[in-house]
Amino acid sequence: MTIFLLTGIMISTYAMLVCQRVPALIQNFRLQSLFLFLVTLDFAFRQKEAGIFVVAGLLLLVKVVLIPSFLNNLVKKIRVDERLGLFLNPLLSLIAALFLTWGASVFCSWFLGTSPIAVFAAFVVSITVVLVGFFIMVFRMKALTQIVGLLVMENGIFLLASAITGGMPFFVEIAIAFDVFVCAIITGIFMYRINKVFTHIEVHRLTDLKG
Amino acid sequence: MLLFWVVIIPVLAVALSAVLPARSRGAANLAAHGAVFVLAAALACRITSGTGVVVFGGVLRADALSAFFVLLISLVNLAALAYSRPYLREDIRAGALSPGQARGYDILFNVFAATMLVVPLLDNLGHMWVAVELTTLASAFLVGFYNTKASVEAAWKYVIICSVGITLALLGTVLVYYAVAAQTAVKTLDWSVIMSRASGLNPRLLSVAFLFILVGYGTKAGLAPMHTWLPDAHSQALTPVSALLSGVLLKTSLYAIIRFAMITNKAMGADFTSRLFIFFGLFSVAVAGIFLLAQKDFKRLLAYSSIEHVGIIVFALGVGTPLAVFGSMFHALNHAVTKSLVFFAAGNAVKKYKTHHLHMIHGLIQALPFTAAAALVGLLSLVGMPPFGIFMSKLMILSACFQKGLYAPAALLLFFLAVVFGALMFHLSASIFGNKPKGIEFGKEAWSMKLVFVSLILLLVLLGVMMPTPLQALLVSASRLIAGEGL
Amino acid sequence: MKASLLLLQAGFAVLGAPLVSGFIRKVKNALRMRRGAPLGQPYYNIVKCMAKEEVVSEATSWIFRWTPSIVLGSTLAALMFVPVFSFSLSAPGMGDVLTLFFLFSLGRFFLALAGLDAGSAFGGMGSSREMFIASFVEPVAILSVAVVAGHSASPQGGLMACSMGMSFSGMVAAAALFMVVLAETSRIPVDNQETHLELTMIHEAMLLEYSGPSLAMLETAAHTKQLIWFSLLGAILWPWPVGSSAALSDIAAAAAFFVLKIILCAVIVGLTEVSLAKMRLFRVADFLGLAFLFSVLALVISGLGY
Amino acid sequence: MFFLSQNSRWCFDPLALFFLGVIALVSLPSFLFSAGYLRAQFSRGRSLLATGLTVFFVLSMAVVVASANLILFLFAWEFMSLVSYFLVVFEHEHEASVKAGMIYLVMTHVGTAFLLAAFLLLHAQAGTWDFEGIRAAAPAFTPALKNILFGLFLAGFGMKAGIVPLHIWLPYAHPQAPASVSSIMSGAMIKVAIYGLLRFIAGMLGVPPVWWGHVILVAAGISCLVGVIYALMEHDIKKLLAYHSVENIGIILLGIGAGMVFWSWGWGVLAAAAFAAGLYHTVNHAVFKGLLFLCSGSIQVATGTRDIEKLGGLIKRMPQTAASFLVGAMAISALPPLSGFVSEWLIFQVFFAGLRDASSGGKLFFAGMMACLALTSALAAACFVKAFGVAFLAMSRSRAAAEAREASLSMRSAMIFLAALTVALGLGAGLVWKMFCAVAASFLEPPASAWSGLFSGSWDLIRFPGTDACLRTPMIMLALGAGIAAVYLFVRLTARKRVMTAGRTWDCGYYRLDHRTEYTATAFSKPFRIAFSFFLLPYRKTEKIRDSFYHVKEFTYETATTPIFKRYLYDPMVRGFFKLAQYVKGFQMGSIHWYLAYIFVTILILVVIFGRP
Repeated sequence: MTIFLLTGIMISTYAMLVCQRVPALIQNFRLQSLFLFLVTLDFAFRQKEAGIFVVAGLLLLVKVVLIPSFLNNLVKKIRVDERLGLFLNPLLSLIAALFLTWGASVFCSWFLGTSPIAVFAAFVVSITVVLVGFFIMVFRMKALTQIVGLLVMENGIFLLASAITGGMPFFVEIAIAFDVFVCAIITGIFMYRINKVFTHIEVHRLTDLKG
Repeated sequence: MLLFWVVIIPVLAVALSAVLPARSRGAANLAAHGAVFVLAAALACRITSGTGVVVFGGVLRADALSAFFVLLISLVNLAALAYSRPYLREDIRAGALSPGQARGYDILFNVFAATMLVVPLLDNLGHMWVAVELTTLASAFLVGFYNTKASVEAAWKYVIICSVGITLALLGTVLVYYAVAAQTAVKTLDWSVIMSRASGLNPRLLSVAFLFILVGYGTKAGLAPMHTWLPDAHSQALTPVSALLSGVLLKTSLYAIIRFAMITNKAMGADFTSRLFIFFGLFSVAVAGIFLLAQKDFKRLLAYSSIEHVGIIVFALGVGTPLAVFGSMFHALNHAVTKSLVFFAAGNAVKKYKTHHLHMIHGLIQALPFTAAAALVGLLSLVGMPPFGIFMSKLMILSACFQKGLYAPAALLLFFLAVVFGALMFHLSASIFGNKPKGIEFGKEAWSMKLVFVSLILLLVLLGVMMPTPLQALLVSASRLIAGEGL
Repeated sequence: MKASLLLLQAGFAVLGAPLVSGFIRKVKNALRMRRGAPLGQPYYNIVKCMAKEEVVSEATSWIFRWTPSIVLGSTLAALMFVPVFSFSLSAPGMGDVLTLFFLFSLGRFFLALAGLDAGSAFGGMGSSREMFIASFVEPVAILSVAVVAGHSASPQGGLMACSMGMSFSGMVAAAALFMVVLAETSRIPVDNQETHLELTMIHEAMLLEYSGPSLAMLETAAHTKQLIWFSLLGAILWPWPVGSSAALSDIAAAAAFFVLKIILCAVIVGLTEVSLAKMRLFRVADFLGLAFLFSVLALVISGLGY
Repeated sequence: MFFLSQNSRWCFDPLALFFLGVIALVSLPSFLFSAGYLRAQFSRGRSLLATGLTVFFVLSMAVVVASANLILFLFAWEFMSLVSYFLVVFEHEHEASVKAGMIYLVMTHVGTAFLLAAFLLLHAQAGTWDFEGIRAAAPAFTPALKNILFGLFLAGFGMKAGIVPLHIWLPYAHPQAPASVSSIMSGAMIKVAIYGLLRFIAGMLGVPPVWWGHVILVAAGISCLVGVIYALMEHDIKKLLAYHSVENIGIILLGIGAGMVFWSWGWGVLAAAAFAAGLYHTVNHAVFKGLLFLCSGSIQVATGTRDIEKLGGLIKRMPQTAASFLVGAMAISALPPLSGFVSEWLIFQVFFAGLRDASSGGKLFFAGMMACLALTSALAAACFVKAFGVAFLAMSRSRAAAEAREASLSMRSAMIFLAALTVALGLGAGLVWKMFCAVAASFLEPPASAWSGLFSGSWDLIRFPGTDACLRTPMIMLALGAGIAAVYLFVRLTARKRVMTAGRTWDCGYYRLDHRTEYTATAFSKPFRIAFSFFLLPYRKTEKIRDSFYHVKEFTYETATTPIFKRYLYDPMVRGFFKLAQYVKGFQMGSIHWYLAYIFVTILILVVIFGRP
């Protein structure tokens, strides 16, 4: 069952790399968070702990509902053009993603050589998601992509935590989720400010602080 | 009980500053932070004389190391607050700042101070991670306070780069958590628990986890190649805030690195971490030295000098002998005091000359004699001239390095420090001395600002000439925690 | 007894010095097949000047008026350190040849200042060139005398005792010293005594402003200095009258032999003056460089034991 | 463990007392001088500040000399450099003094970095910060360690003393400080560096290998010549004196270097004599250099300028300053019977002893050194004839020089005190030499019996042990006085009707001379510029502005020498650093994408290096 959900996450991650418009990116992020919610639910049923259910519910609320809608109406308010501004065209991005996945699997083989396939797969997927998050932040022009990249990395680490260790201590999870939410809100506010001051949100044109 | 109040008072201060009118808000803030400083000192005395550990409700825990950092943070908070009162009053009178913005500043300042105070006291590594993330978010608004192009850009870069760094740190924390869970079947992130079981952990997994921690929290601490956000953020922020950023915020993330280093050292011996620390320390001092030579902006110059001093502290941690760790803690204190003094002086100068550029700022000693004197004292202390503290801590670190036989790193460090000395003297002696430009007329600072300068200078000279015994006891017990017996 | 002998020796030297210059001029004129001025011409000049009135420029200061006495006084003091008749009579432990050289440089220092004092271009040019030449002379002189004294390894008074016996390194050092003597006593290859042409005169340029008794004093000083240099050169070349006893007979023999040595030196100097032409000022540096090489050569030879 | 409270050890052995005496000798008269000098130049408040800083400066030097603990030494040493920096930058209105101050502090700090490395090495090997402990542990040091320590000490103290390749800051820093301060800096601060050399290299590292002495001698020889040649070309009087400090430090080190060589050859008595000669010249230089700087200060107060090309004829307006400057000039040019002559005579005796007794290779080396010292003292005499002649004699070249007034009483008394001291040090040579032999013997510590032969003279006689040549300066003074008196009386008696009439300087008979035809300093030093052109690389530009082909309206002549060390050694190094900085600055180009890429690459490399199984 988990393998099926893990492939779901991988698909949504690769989709994020390919999309060229802002709403598409947010939609893919919402899809990825949904799959992540399902994986967490699956773990919760297997380990029968109340805490994980609450964490899954919180994840659903924060990452599937609140943050994407906040980002969407923010984008509508800024009325900036929808193109993402790619440094690497989608094809090259995909090739890079494959390379990142290979890297993640080599990294995981160093540590989890002997463990069962499910845990190994989860480890590889989570590291790949983190690397793709990093990739999006580095190779896209818009400010929004950097926020989404950050959130994708959070998702990756959340998956890593719940996959290989069965979830972090309860309060820590709650604190992290709350913190991610606050981080998204504040970066959103700054993106709004950039648009007000610079009338665009192309981050690669923000280069007057040099040397 | 002490710990509870140390954390709660700043939160109360946040609430108060949201409510009180301008006049009484200043006094309330000063009282709050003064109280926090006194409590921190009491905590330190309790720990050095008493049991060595103070715990509150399973969440807060303070040993010698965290007590020292709390003391350091509360000291610089107090100084920054005392300075920001007259600094903002001038801005308000000049119309650059509306009273509403001043209230916003006070709220944000207190939130920032609260989050920083809580970091050293949290026992759980996950909570510590959240607290460090909150410090970034709280200070982001302070960096981007003036709504100009440069400050918004600096704030954006600050938030994004630090969040990426901290996410990597979270990855490292999760790996540590996994190592603990896999080895000892105890699913906990409490530092004290992990520390007691640290010897059995899988060394290779821990080393990779420490790499993520070092790069993650290192981004926040301003270690080179991850330091790129630091000059932008510190030069665009408000002066008291950049003093806080340089003086203390870098050291809170250093505190996190030290916590993880203690676990790794216990698990697999100190050699792995010391090689990394020495490399990153020397690389930071080198990068800072070279960049200092090519600087044209007063505050960026001081930002790069912070990178250099963080490099020295990390280098000293790398040397690892009890004397070196004592020297690095002492250096952290000296640097915090010196850097806030120089930033305050720089703030006055930049406001007086209405420019950041060093070419336009000359003859400061004729325009603002008192600020120029403070800037000169700060500068000479930064480069390690005798009567001030940094000369002593630099001496300790270098002699520890020589005693351990690390001649090449010590020689490299001496060379880079000479480059830094040349760069700083080259830029600042031209701006402090000389004739002032015609447009600038002779100015006087508010007496409260003068009080802040004088107290910081006295503290510096005190630390340079003799070491107060309670502070020595605190530092000795902190270094015993990290590097074991021997001092 | 010794002090009186010393004073006698000094008096004899000062009186005899102008005669040596006259004799050299006589030798040169003889070589040029001319009769030339009488032998006592320098005495006539001095007596003439003593009687004349002295004109002093108002631009000058007390240095100008006191330099003649200082120069002549220092030269007389220098007489103490030179073994005129015999070694026993030299100054009882007051100093050695080094002190002699430095006394000369004291005289030269004040003469150069006096040259500058009058404020005319001639004086300035003379002082500048005099100090230029002096700075190249001093290393050669000191080194050659050191080589000679070092070779003789006589325990008595270090640099004071000139060599006890003839030695090849002494000869080479004497050659170097001879070139120094030419430079110091302003002879032809370095400086021309007889002319007042501003391009060639060095020592004369400094005396240009003087007249009357001051000029007489400076002339006497020049003659005495020349005699001292000749006696030093003679002591190194023919160091024979070794007798250090103060018996009258020894001193008389030494005195006679001393006069012979001075005449020999005068003839050699006369010969070189006639056969050489005056060098350009900056060639003098190479000339004295050659002298320096000779003294280093002497050192190497004395190092090898000859 | 590290702080001054636990580390203040003091030692007052003969070497320390000697240097304390030197510091006192220079600073007391300059305090007296500064009373008048500062009030004439600055406002009340600033002169108080200057005096306060000078007091701190002298105190820190005294602490450096008297300390017996590495940390105290380092603390006082840096404090001395810091306070002297403030004094150099005192008149910070002039851009030049800020630049000079910066160069001075940076170079001093680099020197101190060498010292710091050496002290930490000593502490690591000997385990203690105290001098006794280190001296006890010194025999156990390996030769390689001793050589490293020697290199570090030579670099560190050489930078402060101004040995040639490291002397760049001296001609910048000394002239910018107020005159009373630059007399202390030249007189005492440089000697503290010599004290450091003696205390650590000679005092602590035990019997040195031969090549140490040779290295010091070669460096000293070069310093002598370079210092005096550059001084000849200078016509700013304080820069000229600063270059002479470089030269005299060279002469002092000649004595010390020869002492080190003899010590390594085992000739204990001669080594002590050589060290004593070096110490003697240290005192002499301190006194007459202090005097000369004070005179330059009084000139600056009277005429407002330091350029001797604009002075002239000051001897008529400022007789006492001129007289004391003359005494200082005579002493530095080693003219009998003054102090400079005695110490150079002693150093000549040292070289003569070396020349006579050394092996053939040693003979040549000492002959070279002797020739170098002789050339240096002759060039120094030429330089001071130029300085005194152009500044004080003949007609004044500017209105400021024409209307100069004599310095105030306090300034004059300080100058006359130092002049008298110079003469006393010359005449009382025997007594003073006895003291310095004792000081030299104290820190060489060979068996006491060897010292009986060291001093065998009486109060007025110096008998040099090696060559037992002797020198009686009072007798020389007597002979000189007698000679001059005899001549004066003789002329006074014979030319009874001696008539002195004032006339005009000889002007070839056709127009009245004024100051424009006088010989200037540049003209005076022209032969030397041509003779040493291989080293000075002189630059010359002449320009004729003509009315017509035949009528030249105006002729401009400009000449300058190229500062070799600055242009070919220091400037390229500094420019290289700034070029590197400009290049590296490109890495912070402002784009956030690159910054994130830096972080990603760092973590990637680290994981690949350390993560592999």
